[in-house]
Amino acid sequence: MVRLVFLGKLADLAGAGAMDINGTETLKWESLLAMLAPDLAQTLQGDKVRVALNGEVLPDKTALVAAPGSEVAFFPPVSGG
Amino acid sequence: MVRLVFLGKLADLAGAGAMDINGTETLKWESLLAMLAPDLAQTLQGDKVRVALNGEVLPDKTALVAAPGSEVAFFPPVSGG
Amino acid sequence: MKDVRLLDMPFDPAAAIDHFAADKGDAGGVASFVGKVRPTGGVEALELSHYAPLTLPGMEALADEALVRFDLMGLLIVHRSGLLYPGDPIVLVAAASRHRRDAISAVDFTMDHLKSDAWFWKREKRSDGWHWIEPREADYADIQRWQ
Amino acid sequence: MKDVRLLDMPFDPAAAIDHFAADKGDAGGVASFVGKVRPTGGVEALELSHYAPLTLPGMEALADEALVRFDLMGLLIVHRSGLLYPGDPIVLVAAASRHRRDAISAVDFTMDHLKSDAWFWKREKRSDGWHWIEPREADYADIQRWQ
Repeated sequence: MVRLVFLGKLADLAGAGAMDINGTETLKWESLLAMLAPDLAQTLQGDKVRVALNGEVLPDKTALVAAPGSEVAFFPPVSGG
Repeated sequence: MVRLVFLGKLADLAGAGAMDINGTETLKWESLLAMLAPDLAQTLQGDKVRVALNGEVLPDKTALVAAPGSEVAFFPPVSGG
Repeated sequence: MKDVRLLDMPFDPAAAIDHFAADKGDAGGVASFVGKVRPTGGVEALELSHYAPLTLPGMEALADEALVRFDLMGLLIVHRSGLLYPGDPIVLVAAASRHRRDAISAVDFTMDHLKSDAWFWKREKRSDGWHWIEPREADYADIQRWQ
Repeated sequence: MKDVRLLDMPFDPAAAIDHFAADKGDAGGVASFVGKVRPTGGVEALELSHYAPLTLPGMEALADEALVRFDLMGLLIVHRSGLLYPGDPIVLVAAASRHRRDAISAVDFTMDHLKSDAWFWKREKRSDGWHWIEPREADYADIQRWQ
């Protein structure tokens, strides 16, 4: 299982703040996107959306490799405190 | 009567925070200094000592004209709040 | 020295500043800033979401950076998450130092970075529903003062 | 809007900030600075003398200047005179504004001017007696930032 977390307005688009992808596979960026609704997948590919794996922001989100048990978070630009 | 007020370390030198000069004369700068102890008079003439007449700081203290009933204040540089 | 809190409940800024200052007796001064939800502009509520693995560590790192940049005897950051209403305090930053310039500058620096750089996502409820808040240009300009 | 006080008795800065902020509901933020008598350096007591015809009017004029320079919803200056002991608050400046930059800058500006420009004469009591305090060069440098 890989847990996906959506922050800010991405949560509205995803329809939930988090979702689980069941299975024992390691997910790469393209295979992960293929499992999501097309409009959500398209937004996540946008320049402004950043990705963290297990709490570490990825310099290049397309290099994502999410092993089972990991958490992948997607976020739009922060609006600050 | 003219009241003299000494602020900061000038009060130590004058021996009091205030003193009254009795009489009905109008005091000018030189005549006022002549009434004070020589070391105090000398200090008051220094560049760093400013003078206020009735709460107004004088641009040129040597132009002082203190009518009876007025208050003349002498102060060293402020040390701030 | 460093006290960083992310709270999901209302807090009392005056009590927090008082408590912070109480054991900073050696400091000559304490500067602080309290930011609140403005009751104007038709905002009925504000929701601040955070992402636990990033938000608090990010605030801790910001506090460490301020402690390196300025000569401080203590730094307090308190930040709300969750649902807030007009008049509620959102953020408090307080800094104690020997000389006032360090305390005031540290508060200024920390606020600028919290407002543009912290891991929060904000939405406002108005009469026509909820709206996500995008970063403000002015916030980016503020942060560049420190670079 | 403007609240300027010269007190010859101890005061509670947290209560004063709280009271100041209470009716500034429209402000997005309140910045403040509290300066205290440092308990270090061997100072046993501090005496601040003022000259009534100049000191309070000078503080009022400074507050007016800050209100012109910055977009504020309120400015509070509280300053002690008389005899103070280590840990006692000497000065409190608080500013309320819609945007934090104005509040923080107004506190900075007002403190710089109070510290070098205000009509106070200060002496410290140390183990060997009382010493008058001369203006500090750093204070002059601080005030020139605003010119």
